[in-house]
Amino acid sequence: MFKSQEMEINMGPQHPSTHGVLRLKLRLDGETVKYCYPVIGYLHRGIEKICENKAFFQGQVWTDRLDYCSAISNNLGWAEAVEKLFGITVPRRAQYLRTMLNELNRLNSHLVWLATHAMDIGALTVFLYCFRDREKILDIFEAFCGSRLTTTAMRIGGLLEDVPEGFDKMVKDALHAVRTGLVEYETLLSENRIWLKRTVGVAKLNADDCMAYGITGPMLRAAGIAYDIRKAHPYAAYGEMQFDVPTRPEADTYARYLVRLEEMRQSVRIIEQCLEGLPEGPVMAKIPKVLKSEVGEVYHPTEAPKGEIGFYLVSEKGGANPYRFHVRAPGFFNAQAIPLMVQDSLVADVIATIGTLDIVLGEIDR
Amino acid sequence: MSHVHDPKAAPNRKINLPKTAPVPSPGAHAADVKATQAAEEAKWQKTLADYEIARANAISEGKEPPKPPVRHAVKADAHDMRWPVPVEAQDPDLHRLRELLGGAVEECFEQAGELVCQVKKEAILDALTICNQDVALRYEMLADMTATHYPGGWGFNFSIVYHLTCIRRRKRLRLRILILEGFEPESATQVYPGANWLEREIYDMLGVRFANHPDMTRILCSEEWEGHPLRKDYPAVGLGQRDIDCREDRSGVLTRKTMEAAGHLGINLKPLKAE
Amino acid sequence: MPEMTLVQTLLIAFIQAILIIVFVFVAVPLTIFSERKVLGFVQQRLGSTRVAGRLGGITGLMNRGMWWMGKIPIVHYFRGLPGLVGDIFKLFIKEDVKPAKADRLVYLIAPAISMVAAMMVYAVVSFYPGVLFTIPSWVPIIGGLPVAGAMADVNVGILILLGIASVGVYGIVLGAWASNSKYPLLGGLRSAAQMVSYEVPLTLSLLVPVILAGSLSFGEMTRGVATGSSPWAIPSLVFGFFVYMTCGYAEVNRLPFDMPEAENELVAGFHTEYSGMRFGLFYLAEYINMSVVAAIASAFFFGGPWLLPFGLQSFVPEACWWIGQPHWYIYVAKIFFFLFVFIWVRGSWPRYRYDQIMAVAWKYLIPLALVNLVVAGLVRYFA
Amino acid sequence: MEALGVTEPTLLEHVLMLTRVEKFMNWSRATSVWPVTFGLACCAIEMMAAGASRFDFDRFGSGIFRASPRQADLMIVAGTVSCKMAPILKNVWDQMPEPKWAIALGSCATCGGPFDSYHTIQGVDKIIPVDVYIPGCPPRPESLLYGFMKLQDKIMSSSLADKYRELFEPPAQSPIESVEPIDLIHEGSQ
Repeated sequence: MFKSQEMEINMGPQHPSTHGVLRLKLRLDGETVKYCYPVIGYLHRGIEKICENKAFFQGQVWTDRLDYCSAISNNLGWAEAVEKLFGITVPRRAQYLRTMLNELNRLNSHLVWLATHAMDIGALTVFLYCFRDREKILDIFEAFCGSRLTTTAMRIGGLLEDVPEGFDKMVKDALHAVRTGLVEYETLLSENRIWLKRTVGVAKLNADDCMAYGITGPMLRAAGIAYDIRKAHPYAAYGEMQFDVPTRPEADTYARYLVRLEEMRQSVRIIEQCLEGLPEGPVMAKIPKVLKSEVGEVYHPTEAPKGEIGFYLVSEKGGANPYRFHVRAPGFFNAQAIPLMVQDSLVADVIATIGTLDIVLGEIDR
Repeated sequence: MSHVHDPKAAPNRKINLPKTAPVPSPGAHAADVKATQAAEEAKWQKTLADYEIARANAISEGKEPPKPPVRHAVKADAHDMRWPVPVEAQDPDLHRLRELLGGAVEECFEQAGELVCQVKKEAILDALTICNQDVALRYEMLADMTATHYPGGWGFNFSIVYHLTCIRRRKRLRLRILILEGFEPESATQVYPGANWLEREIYDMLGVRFANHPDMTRILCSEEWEGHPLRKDYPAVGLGQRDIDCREDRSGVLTRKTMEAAGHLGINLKPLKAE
Repeated sequence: MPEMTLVQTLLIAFIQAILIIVFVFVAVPLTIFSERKVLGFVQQRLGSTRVAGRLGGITGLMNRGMWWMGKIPIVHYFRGLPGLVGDIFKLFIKEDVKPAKADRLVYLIAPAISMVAAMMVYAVVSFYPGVLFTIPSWVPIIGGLPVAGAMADVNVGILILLGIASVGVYGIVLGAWASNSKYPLLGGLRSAAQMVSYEVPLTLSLLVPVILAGSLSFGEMTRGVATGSSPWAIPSLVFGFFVYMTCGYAEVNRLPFDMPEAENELVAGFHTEYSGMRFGLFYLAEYINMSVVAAIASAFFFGGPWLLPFGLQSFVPEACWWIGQPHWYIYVAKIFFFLFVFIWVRGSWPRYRYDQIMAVAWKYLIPLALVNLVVAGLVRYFA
Repeated sequence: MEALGVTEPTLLEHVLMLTRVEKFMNWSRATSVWPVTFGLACCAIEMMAAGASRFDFDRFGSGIFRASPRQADLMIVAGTVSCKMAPILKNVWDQMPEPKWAIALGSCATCGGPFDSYHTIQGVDKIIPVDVYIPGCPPRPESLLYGFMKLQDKIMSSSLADKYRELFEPPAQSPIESVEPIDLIHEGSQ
C-alpha cells in the first residue's frame, strides 16, 4: 500500500563537517546508509603539474599546501626525498631540529583533528580549547620560519637558519600547554558517556582491510598493528629517539582517539629528548647553488600525522626540476575507505567516520 | 568566457616536449657513464690535437709555442652529495621474485636502498599476485601507484610504478612496467582493493586506462574535462577551462549558463526519481 | 474580589498578555545574548563586545561606552548587548527566500505555528498565583482592579500546557516537509519521532507533582508541591526532575539532543531552507520553548515563587512597595538559572546519535518515570 | 544650493526619505554579519583560528557561523576555488538571500595565488562579486578581522538608492541580451 523509497542525498561539498570540500553521495534508507560514493577533486589545484615545472628548491612551497594542517611533515618528506635522490647528507643538528619541528607539527595536526572531530560530534568547547593550545605551537613556527601555517620550514640539505633566541623556552611553554590541555580534553571526553556512545564500535576497520586499502598511520595502529615509519624506516633523527608506538586492538573511533592522544604524549617526549640532546654544528649541508640531477627515481615515505606521506620523484639528466612529481597522500587512501566504514551505519556515524579518518582535502585532491 | 585553445592568444600555454625518457636502470646508467667518459676522452683528444696543430703552426711561424694542455684529475667533490648509483640486485626478495616470475622480469636493481623490479607489462597482475601471496614475500600493502608520461620514450610512452610495502618485514619494493599509448594494463584492484582510486587518478591525470577496473571514471577533474593534465604535452595553465570570467555579467544569467555547461550544478536540487 | 464586566476582564487580560509578551521578548533575546556570552566564558573567549561603526555618532557612543564597561567586573558581560537589536532587525529586513518547489502555504505558516504554540503556553504559566499588582484607581474603566500573576490559571492548566506544547512539533515537521528539500526532511522526521517519544516520559514525570499537589492547575500545583508535600516525596521529585529536564532538553532540541537541527549532520536541520525572519521565528520559538521548560521545572520541582534555598523564603516580605510582589522575582530568577543551565550543558557535552536518543527515551526514561510515578502515588497515599 | 556644493536630489531621493532608516538598517546589518561555514582550503584553518579563543571573531557580533547559506549574510571564500568547485560556489552564493557580501580570503581566492595551473579559477571575483580582498597565504587572523572591519565600514556607507539603481536601472551595455532566460533555482522576493 505504502511505497518506500531510498533517498539519495549529497553530503558536501558545502557541508559543515566534511572538512573542506569532500562530497559523499549517500543513499539512505531512513537514516541508514545503504550506499556511499565519495566524490573528490573539488580542491584539485594541480600541485603535481606545478611542481614538475618548478626547480627542486622551489617545489617545497607547494608541499605546504598539500596537507595544510601539517605543513612541516610535508616539507620534511619533500626535503628528504630530494636529499635521497641526490644523496645529500644532512648535518646532525639540522636532523634534530627537523625532528623537533616535525613533532611539534604532529601535535598541531592532532590538535586540529581533535578540535574538528569533537565539534562534529557536538562538543563545542573542546574545539576552542584545542585551538587555544595550538596557538602556542603556531607561535613557535612563526618565530622559526615567519609563517603560521604554510611554513616552508626545510631547505634541501638542512635548514635555512638556526633557531631564534628563546626558542627552547617557547617550546617548553608550548609543551606545558599541551600537557595541561590534554588533561582537559580527557576530562571532557574520555569518560564522557555520550562520547563513548558515539565513538565506541563506530566506523570499525580491521587490520586486514586497512592493509588492503593502504591505510597507514593512527588508523592502522588503532587496528593493532604497530607500524610506524619512524621506527620501521627511521629518518631524520628518529633513530636516536626513545618513544613508543601506541596501539589499540579495537579498530574503532574511540581506539583511534586514544591512539592519537597517546601519540601526542609520545611527541612531547620526543621533543623533550631533542631539546636535551640538541647537538652543536651547522644546520646546512654543503650543496651546490643549483641542483642538476642525473637520471633517477625515488620514493621516500615518511610518517605524517595522518599516515604515510610519500614523495615519488623522477629526475632527468641535467634537469633542474623533477621530471615527475607525485605525492602519496595518506588522506587519499583514508577517504577511499569511507564506503567500507559507513555501510549500514547511520548518518551521524558518517560524520564521526569523516572525523576519525582525519582527512584534509588539500592532500587528497592535490 | 569561451575556452581558449589558441596558444597565440595565451602565449604561456606553449609547451616544450622533452626529448629524452629518463628511466633509470643500471644498464642505462653504465652506458651513460661510458658515454660521458668517451665524450670526455674525445674532448681531451681534440684538445691535444688542437694543441699539436697550434704548436706546429707556432713553430712554423717562428713564434713561441703555446703551453701544453694539462688534463685535470677529477676534483674531489667538496659537497655533501653522492649521487646514488643503480647497482645490480642483491636483496633476497628480488632474487626470489626473479625466481618465481622467470622470464617476465625485465630488470632488477637497487638504487638508493630501494628495490626495483621491472616486469613485462602483460605479467603485472601475476607479479602483483606473487608479491601479495607468496609466503616469502607477502607484500600486504600497495603503498602507492603512479605513472609517468614519456613522450620521448623509445618503444614506450608510459611507465607505471607500484610501490609495495611489507609491513611485517618492514620492506619496500617497486614494480615497474613500461607501456605504449593505448595499452590497457590489468587492474591491480583484484589483488589490492586500494588501487581503485589510484588507477582512476592515473586515468584522469595521464589517460592510461586499466582493464577490468570496476569504475574507470575520472576522479579529480570533472567528467567533462578535456585532456589529461599530467601528460607532458598538456600546458600547465590548461586548455582554457579555467579562464571563466563572469565579471561583466551583472545578472548572473550568463554565469549560470557557463556553470551549467561545466556540469555538476544540480546538487541536492534534482527531483526525486520515482520508482 | 469584585465581579468584573466583560470589558474589564478583556482589558485586564490584554494587560496581562502585554506583560507576558514583554517578559518573553526581554527574556528570550537576553538568553540568546547570554548564550553567546556564557559560551564564550566557558570557552575562554569574550563573546560579542562591540557593535559596528566608527567612533563617532551613536555607534561611537555605544562602542566607547562598551569599552568603559569592560573595566567594570560584572557589567562587562553585557557589552555587545546593542548588537542584539541589530541581529533581530537584520533578520526582519533580510530577503525572504521561498524555494520554488516548496509547498507555499505550509511553508509560510510553519514558523508561525512554532512561534504561536510556544507563546501560547505562557497563557497558563502562573508567575504568581495571587495578585501581582493593583491598577491605580485613576485609570478609567479598570481602575482599582487587581492584575493576577497568571493569565488563565485554569484548573486543567497542565493539560492545556502539554497540549499546546505538543502542537509545536507540527511547526517543525510541516516546515521541514514543505521545504521540499532533503536535509530538512531528515530533520523533520527526526524531530517528529523524537518529540513524540519524549512527550511520554515528560508527561509521566509531570504527573508526579500533579499527584503530590492533587490538582491540575498550574498555580495550585506550584503551591501544593512547594508547601504541602511531605519529606518522603523528595526522592520522587528529584527523580521526576531529572526525567523532566532530560525530556525538556529533548523537547526543545537542545544539545545533547539537538537532532532536528544537528548542524554538523544535517546542515541546519529542519530550517535549512528558511531565511530571514521566518528562520528568526524558529530561532525565537526554540528559545521561548527553552524558557517554558525552565519555567515548568522551576515551578513544579524547585518551589516556583515560594521556596528559596536554606529556608530563606521566610525572610521574603509579602509585598514590598518599591518592587511590587517579591515572589515573582524569585520565580523569574529561577527561570533564568535554568536557562543558564541549558547553555552550560551546551558548552560541555557532545551530541547523542539519533537511535541512541530513542533508546534513552524508551529504555530508560519511560520505565524510570513509571516507577517514579508509582512511588509518588504511594507517598501520596501513605504520607 | 548649487553654490553650497550640494547636488540636486534625484527623483528617488525626493520620493523616499531614507537617511535615518537607512542608517539604522545599515548599522543592524553591519553589526550582525553572519558568515556561512564555507571552508575550502588552508585559509579555512585560519578562519577557524580567527573564530577561536585568541582572536574571537564573535567580538564583532559575527560569531554565529551558519551552516545553511539561506541564513547567512557573508560568504568568506577561504581558499582555492577549483574549476570543479566553481559551480557549487556560485550555487551557494545564489542560495544566500540579499543583502549578502563576500570576502575573498587569501591569495588564492583573490587572484589564484601560487596555483597558476589548469584547474584553479584565478580569483573568485570572476564568479561572484567580492567586497573585500584579503591577501596573504594564508592571511593571519588579524588580517581577517581587519578585512571584516572594512566590510562593516562598507556596509555602513552603503545606500539603498545604490541598490535600487543596481537592481532596476539597466547597465549601459547588457551582456545578457542574447541569452534567453532560464529557470532560476529559487524565486527571489518580489
